Amino acid sequence: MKEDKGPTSGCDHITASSTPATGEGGRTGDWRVLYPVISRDGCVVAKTGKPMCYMCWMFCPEGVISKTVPPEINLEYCKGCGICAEECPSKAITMVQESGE
Amino acid sequence: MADEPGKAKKYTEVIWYGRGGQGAITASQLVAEAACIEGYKGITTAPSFGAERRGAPVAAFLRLSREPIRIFSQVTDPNIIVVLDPTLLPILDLRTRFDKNCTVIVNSTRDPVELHLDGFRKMGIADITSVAVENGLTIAGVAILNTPILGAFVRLTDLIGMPSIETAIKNKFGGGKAERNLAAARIIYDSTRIYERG
Amino acid sequence: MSIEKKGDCMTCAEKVLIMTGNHAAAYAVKLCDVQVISAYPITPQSPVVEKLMEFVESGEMKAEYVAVESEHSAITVCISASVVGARVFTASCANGLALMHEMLHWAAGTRLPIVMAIPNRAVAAPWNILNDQQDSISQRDTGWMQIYCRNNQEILDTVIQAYRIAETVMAPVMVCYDGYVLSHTLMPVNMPDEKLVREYLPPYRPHTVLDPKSPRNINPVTLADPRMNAEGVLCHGYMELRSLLQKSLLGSVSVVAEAGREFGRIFGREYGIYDSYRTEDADLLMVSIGSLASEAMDTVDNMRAAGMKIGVMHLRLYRPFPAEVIAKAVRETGCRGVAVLEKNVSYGYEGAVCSDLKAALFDHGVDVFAHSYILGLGGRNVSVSDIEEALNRSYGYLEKKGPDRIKGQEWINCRV
Amino acid sequence: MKKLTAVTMPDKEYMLPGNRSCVGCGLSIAYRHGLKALGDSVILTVPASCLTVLQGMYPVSSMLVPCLNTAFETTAASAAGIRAGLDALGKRDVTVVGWAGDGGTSDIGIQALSGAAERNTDFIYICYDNEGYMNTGTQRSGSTPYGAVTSTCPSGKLEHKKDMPMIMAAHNIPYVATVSPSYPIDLYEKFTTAKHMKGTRYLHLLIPCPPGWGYDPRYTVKIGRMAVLCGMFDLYEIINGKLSFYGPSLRIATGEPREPVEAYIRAQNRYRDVSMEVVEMLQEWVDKKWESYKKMGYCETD
Repeated sequence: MKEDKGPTSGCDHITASSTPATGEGGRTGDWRVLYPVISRDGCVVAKTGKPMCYMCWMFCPEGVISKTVPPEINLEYCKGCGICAEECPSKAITMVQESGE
Repeated sequence: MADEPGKAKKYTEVIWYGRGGQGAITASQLVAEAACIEGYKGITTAPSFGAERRGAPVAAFLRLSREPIRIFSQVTDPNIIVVLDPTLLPILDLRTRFDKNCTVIVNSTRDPVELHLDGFRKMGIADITSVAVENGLTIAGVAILNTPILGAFVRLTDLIGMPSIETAIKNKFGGGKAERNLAAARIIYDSTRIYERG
Repeated sequence: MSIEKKGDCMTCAEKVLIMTGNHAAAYAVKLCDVQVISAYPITPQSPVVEKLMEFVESGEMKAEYVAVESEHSAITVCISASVVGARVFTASCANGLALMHEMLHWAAGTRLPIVMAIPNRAVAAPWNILNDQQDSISQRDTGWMQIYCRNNQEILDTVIQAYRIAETVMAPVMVCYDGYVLSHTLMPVNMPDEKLVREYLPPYRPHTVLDPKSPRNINPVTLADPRMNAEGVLCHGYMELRSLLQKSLLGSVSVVAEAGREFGRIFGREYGIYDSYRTEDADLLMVSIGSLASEAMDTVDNMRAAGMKIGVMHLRLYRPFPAEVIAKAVRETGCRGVAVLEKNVSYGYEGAVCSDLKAALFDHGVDVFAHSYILGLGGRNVSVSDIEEALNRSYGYLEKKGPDRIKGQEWINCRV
Repeated sequence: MKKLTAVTMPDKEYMLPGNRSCVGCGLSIAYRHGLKALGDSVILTVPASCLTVLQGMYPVSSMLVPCLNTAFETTAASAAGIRAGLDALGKRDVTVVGWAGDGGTSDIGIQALSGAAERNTDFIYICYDNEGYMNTGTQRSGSTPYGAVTSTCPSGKLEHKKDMPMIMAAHNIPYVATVSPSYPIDLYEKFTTAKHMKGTRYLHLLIPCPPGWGYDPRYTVKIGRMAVLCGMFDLYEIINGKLSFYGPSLRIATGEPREPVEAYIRAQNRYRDVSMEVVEMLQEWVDKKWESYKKMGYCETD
């Protein structure tokens, strides 16, 4: 009996050539053990109403923190490194254990 | 032609000997250019393969034919031998290495016996160096012999006419330089001494 | 085609110039409007790039010349300039070509129509700067096409054809010619008309371009198995991409034939996959690549005059190996044996061309013997009589039957 | 000119989320902001490295810039080819960038880089230096510092790191700069300066690497800062031969004391078993380096 090896590739490339898309490495949020929680009240920008900080946005290695008031974190791709929590000048971000479920 | 009966050679083969910088390779190439002008279908010329060093003995090879030439090996059994520098003669040892039916052309003031070259079927001897110097063909004190020797080559071999050689020289050198080269070649054409075996 | 047809162009008046094989390659590159040249000097290739540099500096040729610090960089420059969309050229040989080896795979794997001239030279050790074909033969498995030339006219014409072939197949091409033997020998060469070359060779149109307007990541890590892109289309795995290269190469024999035919139509010198000389009614065939096949024509004339029925077959196209075409051609001569003379060895076995030819003959049921002769390594002079010696040895096997026809490879004019 | 801050830095992201970089990767921070500074009209070429992995596997790419992947030792040659191709096609406004690791730069790639710099090829070369072959399991490179443990020097490296930026400066190229992802504003500005120059421009990035250096990923930015504050890595730029320090390095150059190297060393597991002797060796290396800056006249204030 012939083993089914799956479908035939359907693109017309003769050279390996990628096109851009978010999530190339999958849902990298799944890599996370700790996740960041931003305290609305503690965030410098939210507190003062002036756009003057964005250290979390600047130091995020993934580019998943928005430059908004307050900043929002895309947890689908946040790998949970904790740099934002470490660099937040007002300590408004805490890293919380993922539930495990 | 230089071919002798019984020596069924398809191509006329020439070896040019000189020292690096004297113009043996250029002389061979000028004959090749002239042959092209004369409509030869088979023309190949190459230096002896390998690294060349100024002053060291060099050789150039030339094959001519009215038919296309299909071989590129180095010439070992020439019809014509041209020696641009007489000081090479003791090293070259032409008498033991080559067939006596060769035509030999030497830049020298002496005669075949003095040069130990008696025995070759046909010889042409001319004082190329003096003529080169007299016509201002020197670079950094070294006489350039490539064009004057062509006068002797044309005279001895009957392969190429003087007009095509002159055109080749004009194509290669411009203006007054061409004129000096042409003058030297013509002087040598007229002054070459020819010795033929009886 | 045969060499005798030279200069018989019916459609154009070509100028005849006396030049070396290296300069013939350089003039062809100029005629092809190459846009980027990158090379590193190596004997006996240097005059090719010196001449090109002259063309570029004098403004005769509009091209970027990148004078790199190694052959590895030379081929890399060609690869990336080609991906940007430029027509590119390089030249190398011997140890320089060996240094390029890694990048030869990159060039073929990226499907870039790079053309490289190779004045074949021996590979060290020991040091040797003279001719044999070990250098290009050692690169036969890199995905490059290889075409061998017998004289300077063929070098010039083949470089022009190589661009047309490469840009049709989307694979790189090596144009190989014997170092010194052709690279440094001057002979008459017909210079094609540049307008006709442009008609023959349309501008290069890349298939995949590096361009900020459409950001692509070219040659990233590619998995063994196919993988979905963001639009849900299943894209190739490594093996599929490699298989496509192989398919294109195998299918390119007809492209080479078409390029040679069309060249003949426009310039009056037709080229095929192979060339034959006095092969009709031959009992023995001399098979070779490069200038040996030219010299063998003189040998065969002599041997024919002595009553021996021998012909010459020049394999112009060596990669892809035109197995079917060659096997058919050998069969049609009705010969009983083949002597393959070559300037390379697959060490531990025999001449590489001989092995490939044997496989082709076996596959297509052509029942003749094939003997391997090695000669001319490291510039050892090959005379008409050396070729005659090899052919005489095989001629003695024509009456033998079965296993008696088989013999091991032999080295000609080798004194150990 | 308006002072650059996080607020005024461009919002557009060229590096896309969900890529394969390690958790807490220092390279990602530098890559994000570097690409912002380089902008839209750029072509990258990248050799085998962590960046290859970050950029993703065929057929999906995790960045909005075109890139040609190339062999390990060929970054500079590949960039030179892209440059030549673009020039031949009249696309002179596109910036060409080679972006390689420290192994790809200071070891296997130095020949091509030196050649391209000697020719003053018009491109930006970026070396992200995580001080070892971190993509392939932490082997030593010419850029690994003295005392650090790697999988190919399990008892700690016995040689100091190669001074790659100064090697490049010795090529007399128009621009050499050192950069840290812990100072993104400086990083962005140096990338911008480089972008607006011609010829070979070299940027050297010290990239803290959580798995290779052995520290909690959350400390990437902090470790990077410590390296600068203790003088192990210095922030400067050399424009047409003139060196000027930036930020903390400028303060050190003008007389502020450096932090001792020990705290920096003790924060990383790659120096886990080093003796006080090794710490002193490294401190001495840093002291000597700063002495030589002084001798060269780099620390003069004007």
